[in-house]
Amino acid sequence: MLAANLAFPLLTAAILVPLAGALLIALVPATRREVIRPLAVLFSATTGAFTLWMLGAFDRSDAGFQFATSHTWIEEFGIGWNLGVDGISLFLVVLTGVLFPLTFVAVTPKHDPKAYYAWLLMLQAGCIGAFSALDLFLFFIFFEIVLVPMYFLIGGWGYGQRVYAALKFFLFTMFGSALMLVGIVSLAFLDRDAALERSEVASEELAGLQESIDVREVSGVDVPQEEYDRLDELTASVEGADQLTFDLVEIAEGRAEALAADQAAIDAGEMEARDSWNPLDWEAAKWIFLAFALAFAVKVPLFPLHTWLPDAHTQAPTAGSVILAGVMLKLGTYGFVRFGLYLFPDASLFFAPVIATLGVIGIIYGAVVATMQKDIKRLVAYSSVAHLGFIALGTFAMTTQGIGGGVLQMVNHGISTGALFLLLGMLYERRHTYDIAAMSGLQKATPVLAGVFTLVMLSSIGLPGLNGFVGEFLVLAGAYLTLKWWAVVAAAGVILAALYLLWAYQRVFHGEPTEEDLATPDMRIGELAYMAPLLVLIVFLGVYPKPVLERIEPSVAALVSHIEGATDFEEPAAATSGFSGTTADDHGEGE
Amino acid sequence: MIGAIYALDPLYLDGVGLAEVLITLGKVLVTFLILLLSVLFMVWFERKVIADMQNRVGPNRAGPFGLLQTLADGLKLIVKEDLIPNRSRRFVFALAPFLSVIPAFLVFAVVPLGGTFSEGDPGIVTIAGHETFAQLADPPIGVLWILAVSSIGVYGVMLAGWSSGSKYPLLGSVRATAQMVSYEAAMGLSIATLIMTTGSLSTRTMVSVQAGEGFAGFVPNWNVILTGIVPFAIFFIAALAETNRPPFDLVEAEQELVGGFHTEYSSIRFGMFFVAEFMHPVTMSAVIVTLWFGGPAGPLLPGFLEPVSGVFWLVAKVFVFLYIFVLIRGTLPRFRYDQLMDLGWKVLIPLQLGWLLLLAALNVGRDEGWNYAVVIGIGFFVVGGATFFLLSRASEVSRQRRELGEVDA
Amino acid sequence: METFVFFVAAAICLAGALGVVLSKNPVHSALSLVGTLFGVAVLFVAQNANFLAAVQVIIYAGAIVVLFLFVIMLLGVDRAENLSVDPLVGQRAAAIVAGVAIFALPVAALATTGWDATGAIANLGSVSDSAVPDVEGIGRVLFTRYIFALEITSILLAIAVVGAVMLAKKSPKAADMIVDLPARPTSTDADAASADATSEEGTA
Amino acid sequence: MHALLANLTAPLQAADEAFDPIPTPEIEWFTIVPLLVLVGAALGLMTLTAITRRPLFGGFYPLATSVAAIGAAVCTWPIWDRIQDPERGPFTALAGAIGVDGFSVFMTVVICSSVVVAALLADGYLKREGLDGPELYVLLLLSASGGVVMAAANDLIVLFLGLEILSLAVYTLAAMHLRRVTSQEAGIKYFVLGSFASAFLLYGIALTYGATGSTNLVEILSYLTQVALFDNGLLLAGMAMLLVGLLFKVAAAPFHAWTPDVYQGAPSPVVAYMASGVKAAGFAGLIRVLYLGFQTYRVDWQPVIYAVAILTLLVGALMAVVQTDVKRMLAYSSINHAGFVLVAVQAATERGVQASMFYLASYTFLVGGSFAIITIVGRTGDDRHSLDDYRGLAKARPALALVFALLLFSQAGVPFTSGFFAKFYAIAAAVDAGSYPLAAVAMLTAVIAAFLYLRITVSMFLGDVDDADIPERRTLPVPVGAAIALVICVVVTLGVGIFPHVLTGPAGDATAVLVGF
Amino acid sequence: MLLAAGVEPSWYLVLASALFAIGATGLLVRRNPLVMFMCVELMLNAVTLTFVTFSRMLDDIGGQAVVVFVLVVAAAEVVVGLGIIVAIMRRRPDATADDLALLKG
Repeated sequence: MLAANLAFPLLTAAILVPLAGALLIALVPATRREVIRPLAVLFSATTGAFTLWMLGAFDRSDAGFQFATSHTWIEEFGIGWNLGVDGISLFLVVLTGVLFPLTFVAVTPKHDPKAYYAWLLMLQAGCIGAFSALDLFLFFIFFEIVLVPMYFLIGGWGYGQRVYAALKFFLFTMFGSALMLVGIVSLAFLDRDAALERSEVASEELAGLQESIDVREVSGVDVPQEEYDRLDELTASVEGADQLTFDLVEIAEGRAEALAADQAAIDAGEMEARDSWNPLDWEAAKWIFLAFALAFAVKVPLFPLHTWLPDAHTQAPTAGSVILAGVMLKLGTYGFVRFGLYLFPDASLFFAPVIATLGVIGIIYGAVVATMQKDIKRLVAYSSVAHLGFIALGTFAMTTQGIGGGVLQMVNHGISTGALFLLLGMLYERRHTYDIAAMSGLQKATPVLAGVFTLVMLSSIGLPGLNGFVGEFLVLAGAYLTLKWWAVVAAAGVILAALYLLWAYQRVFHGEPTEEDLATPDMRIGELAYMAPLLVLIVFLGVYPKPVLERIEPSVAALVSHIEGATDFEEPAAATSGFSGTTADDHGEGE
Repeated sequence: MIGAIYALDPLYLDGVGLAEVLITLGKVLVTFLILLLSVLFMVWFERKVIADMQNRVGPNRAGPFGLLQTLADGLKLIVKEDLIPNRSRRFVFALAPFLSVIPAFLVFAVVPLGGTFSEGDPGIVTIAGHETFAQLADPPIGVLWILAVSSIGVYGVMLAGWSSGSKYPLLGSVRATAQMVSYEAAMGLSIATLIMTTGSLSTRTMVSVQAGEGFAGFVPNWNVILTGIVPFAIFFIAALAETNRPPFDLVEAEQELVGGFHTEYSSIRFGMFFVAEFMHPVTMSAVIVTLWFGGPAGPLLPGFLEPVSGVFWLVAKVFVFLYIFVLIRGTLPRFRYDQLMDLGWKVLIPLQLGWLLLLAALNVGRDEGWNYAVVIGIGFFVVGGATFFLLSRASEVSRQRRELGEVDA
Repeated sequence: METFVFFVAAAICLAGALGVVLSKNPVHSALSLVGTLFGVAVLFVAQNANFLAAVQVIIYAGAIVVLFLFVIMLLGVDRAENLSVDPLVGQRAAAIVAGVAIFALPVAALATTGWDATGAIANLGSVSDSAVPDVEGIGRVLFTRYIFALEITSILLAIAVVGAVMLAKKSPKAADMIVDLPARPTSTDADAASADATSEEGTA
Repeated sequence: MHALLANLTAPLQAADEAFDPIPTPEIEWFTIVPLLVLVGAALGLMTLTAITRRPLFGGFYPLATSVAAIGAAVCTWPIWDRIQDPERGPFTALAGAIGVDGFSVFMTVVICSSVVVAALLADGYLKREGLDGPELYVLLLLSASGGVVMAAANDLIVLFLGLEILSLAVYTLAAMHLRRVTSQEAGIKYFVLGSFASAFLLYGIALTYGATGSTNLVEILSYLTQVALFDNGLLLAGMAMLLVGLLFKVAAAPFHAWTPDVYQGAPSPVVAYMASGVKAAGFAGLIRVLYLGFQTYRVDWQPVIYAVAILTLLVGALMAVVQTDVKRMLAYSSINHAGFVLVAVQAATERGVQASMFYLASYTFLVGGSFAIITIVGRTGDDRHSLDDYRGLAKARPALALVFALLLFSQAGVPFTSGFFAKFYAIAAAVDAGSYPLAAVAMLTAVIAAFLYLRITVSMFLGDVDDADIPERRTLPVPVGAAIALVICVVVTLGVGIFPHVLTGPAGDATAVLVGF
Repeated sequence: MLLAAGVEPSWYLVLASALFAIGATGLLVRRNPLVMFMCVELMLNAVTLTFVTFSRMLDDIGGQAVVVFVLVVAAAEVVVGLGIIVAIMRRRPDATADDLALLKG
């Protein structure tokens, strides 16, 4: 295995390469149109290769951030180019790296290939950046910048209502993230204020120490070296106290420390627990968490904020839908894990029931609404609402299984929904419609397509033996321990998922084909070729998820213990049992 | 407030009693009467002199040498029917003549009429045991008063033209306004040189300063010499234009505008314009004499005439200028409108501005101990030459452009 | 005496100000403005600001209002305005309310300070010292404290000249105009007057 | 009696001798070199036009103007150098009339850059509209000199004069398109309302003078720190009036009503200058007055600015959305931007000044570039500004559309552009000062405003294109000057967006001095 | 005597603020640009009166010096303002501020 701390900045490269590709493509002269697509695939695949390399080089026993790079960007605000991946973000990065070249191969744009590929490459860079940013500010930047290419993709290459959908998409997401910026800035300043407060204590000690040392130096008494060391240490901490930082780890650990101290005080009865639901009693952290949560909830999307998603999905071009469902929605759920739980263990715990409720509503609502859709793409879009509800539920269950299952489910959803949208794209290419009623009995004409579709659909439903099952099961199992009733209701969603997907399948592929249906060509070898990796993954992860889980688990476990350390939350014993198989021996039975 | 009043006149130093009020009223009355009489005289004088120049006799029926001719004309005007045109704005129409005539009177308030100024004497006369100045008032801003009041004179002309509700008066008054406002700038600038050399805004102080010893014992210390004649020339030309005297009488150019702004006026209203028109040369001559020629200052007359020597010199000097006014009217043809404007804006103002700067440079040079010759050389020939070159080049270019029709934007 | 002067001048000022606002005819407004200007000049004299009083008359009455009248006559826009119609419903009432507020603000402010200025006394030179005439005092201040301000007024004047010249350029032909509004009736009288006066533009 | 007579004769004797010379203050010439360069260039240009029949060569005027503006900016270097010298630091010059500190130098450079952009735009514009006019360049330079004066003004009177110099020239410029009725209407509207605001400003100065006995900001500050005014109604009234005047100039609500009309009617290059240079100068004045003169009264003015900022943000964003004319849209958006600067100003901290400086500097290029494109698209007559006129621009002129999109996205606050950092710093300043709700409102209005920018991009990129229309659009000529201006704006926007410290560095160095004056 | 002074300086200030308010109201009420502009002059006059009064109250000549600047500014404003008004009214002699509502949208 390669050393995790490579000299080569893999992450930076994975961001800059597609960007460079976008730039290069933008500069291709109009006469050399034919080189655009190969170039795009090349750059995107290179990025994919980087991410795969990362996957290979990832140290599975390390719960911390790997491949970390850190460069100062804006010194005054302590903003840096801090990147790194841990078990939680690793697979999302890899997913981004792999899914893009696949869509490049799979889908060709109707017009303006130059702009199309340039935007997509920029999008890839942005997504990788967002998943690997370890600086709050940097994260926000990537989180926000991905809107622009997506906006142009939907608006430029989408279907009928594309302008409306693009606008809605942009404004919804920007609305969410607007407050997040305020939250991020507030957090950084509060962190600095806290540091200043601490440094006051330190400076008092410093003054005392300095005086005593001075006295002894003057009178010629020996001063022990430790005291000098302590002096330097204190001086350093006092001097740096008013320096702002946006570093995720630094702020999170600082907050955790402070929270732990508070918790200790609460346990000792010196302080009252602040768990009032009266907004006037809330400390800043809760508000800031809400600002973050709003941004993520829009992105996920959670129930009342989801309305942009069906439009965006439906109107987006196939590649857009694939990327949107496969990668971009994960920004929200990933954000919840990384910037919700990690950064605000207290507030996350406080708001967990609310968000879990929204997640569950999303599950049921998404399923019910999906059932009623006439447009198959819209149906899949609503199914995403349901699936992401699962992830949110798992995340806010705060158990190792729940969070880990959520992370796995993000990957799964990326694969299977991405594959579904690719298949729908093929259908559309053949029939120029997404209307369920317009198709029937396609199975006869296109047996291979039907077969592949069945597999992917079953994965999406969560059939045991396929990848979807593992994730959903873990989520439910994890959630049951802490959010019992939520898990029970959510389980019903699984059944509903089976209902609407199978029904849709039945209407499209079974029944009496018309002439037009019979004339529909089947999948080509090429199409099968680029679907193959996804199909393999679907089956492989369903049968043998261990390689993924064992990489996810350490980071998730660390996160859970981080939460436990900072709050009065205690993970139920049952949930501490490992789930990745390899560690089953150490922890007892898993799933 | 109290201090301000005191500074006007030593008369009020001991407080204001009945005597002081009476003396002041007397001064007002005398000034007013002098002016009125001088108008009567001026009309006659002008007609007579011009008649002489044209080999005519001039007025010779009423009174000796036709001296009472003006009085007769005035009486005739008063008893004539007062016509007010239908389309006129009545209130303003009635107001305009007053606005025209009152400023003409007001200028005279700050003109020193007499008193001795020799040997540092501040020009105080004694009336009934009270010391006072031989002028109606001596505000510390006397020169500005002249400027201010003469600038008010525009209103009469302007409103008369406008309120007549008729085309020619309107055009006449628009012309007059532009003309008067334009030349006021040149006039103000030339007065600025005076203020710089005398260091005061009070007319009395100006006269006092000019009463000082001049060069070589016989050249008087008059401002006209101290400032190098040019500002005076400009002032004089501007004064002609301000008063709408020929050759700047475009306002009432009969051939073009009938009677100009007072075409629609008749009877006593017209009479007031008439009075104002002929009062202007008198007041302007008095102002010119005060500002540039030492006013009442001059050698003391011998014997019993000594107390009136100030008055004598003033009247003598004013007479000279009255004659010049008439002379110009009798000899020079009228300007064309664009020539008038060109003269004002392109010649007088730049020239006066340059002259002011030159004098200022000399003043600074005096304080800094520079060589006069060098200052004059550089200022006059180098800077002035460059400016002249630029100006002439600019007007040449603009002429070319006009000919090529490029002016249209 | 000062009381008398004050009240007379104040009455003239206020009457003039109201005249400006309430006159239908712009010429009457301008004349009312002259009244106010004189009133203010008198109040200047009453407060020992002789120089300013004179300058006020020379510049305001002698130049500014003359220019106003000149423009009115040049353009023939002395048409009476119909004041009985409120152009925007409620605008007039709102304006009056605003006016009262604007009046009340400084007065209330003065009331809080006991009807007196609160600033430092005699910073740049005394007014009441009769040994130094106000002209000299102002001159000293202008050439010391305000020397920079004095110098940059020249830029202001340069702008005025350049701007006026630019705006007074020969009017383009009517056909050339880009008019995106309905045609309006024009008074022939005014046209004749302005046509003749166009060449005099540069002197304004 | 006789003593008084002696008094009366005294001037006579004095007149004979040399006059008592006034002790004129020392003039630190090097501090006003930028100003002199601007004014000198303007006068030189004017003289040159008078004595030559045609410009020396095509593009001479914009070139000369740009060179002068850049020269003025370069001439600030020695001043900057001296200020940054820790042993000497900022100082007042010219008898205390101007404060020479980093802030003034920074704003001078900002104003000069806006002149460069506007001059480059004006070249093609004047040719296209068939206007001749070195006057535009002359007035531009003179107006900028007023801005420079404002940025350094240490005396309320100097500030007022600077404001008038700045404004009078711009009033004229707004009305300069003699063939467009709307242009003149814009001029007159701007003029009447502008002088209205000036009167308020002046009344404010008068009341402040009455309350403190001085018009000098430093003296006001020292008076207010030494004397505790218990009944400070006069001062507060003066401050309120001053604020009205200054807020008008920066187009803050509720004094914004002129902005859309004027922006719509005035010639586009002039609007570019109005939105950048004039606004920057207005804020410079505002900051100087509030942070310097009324430093000790921040408790009183902060809430006012707070309320005005919220109102401005909301008005700008909400009204912008319902417009259909792109110039009006950008006018309202500029109001919204002014709100953001006010958010920074409200903080009353060093960070606040720094943020507003950053904002103004980056906005100068954003708005300059935006109006460059509006100028180009407006075509002859300068009246094609409806959203429809932008439809299909991406097809006809992809580069132009892309640049416009970049500038618009930057105004919306999309990362990796200067606009994002501008907003970020403003928010950071507000948060640092504890004004969380203000920051939140600001960001929300940014989203609302983003809708407007998206509408423009939509019609450029995504609108249904009538193919018949395209050939005409392809002929949209892009003059060289405008192209250069666009390149500059794009480079700055992206450059600052990626390396913000090129601006924050100087801004930070500049502020340390103003606040701690 | 007649010269006995009984005027409080603050009366002047109140008068000035009244003038200012009348000017401001007039500007808001009137539609004729020329008259609106005259109202601005009224306001400026009120300010000069305020300055002179404060100058007297504070016994400081600086207040009077400021008035000189106000006058210069007023003059320059008039030149520019009337220039614009002439430019527009020459084309449309009956323009009022309401007609200027062309720029509404």
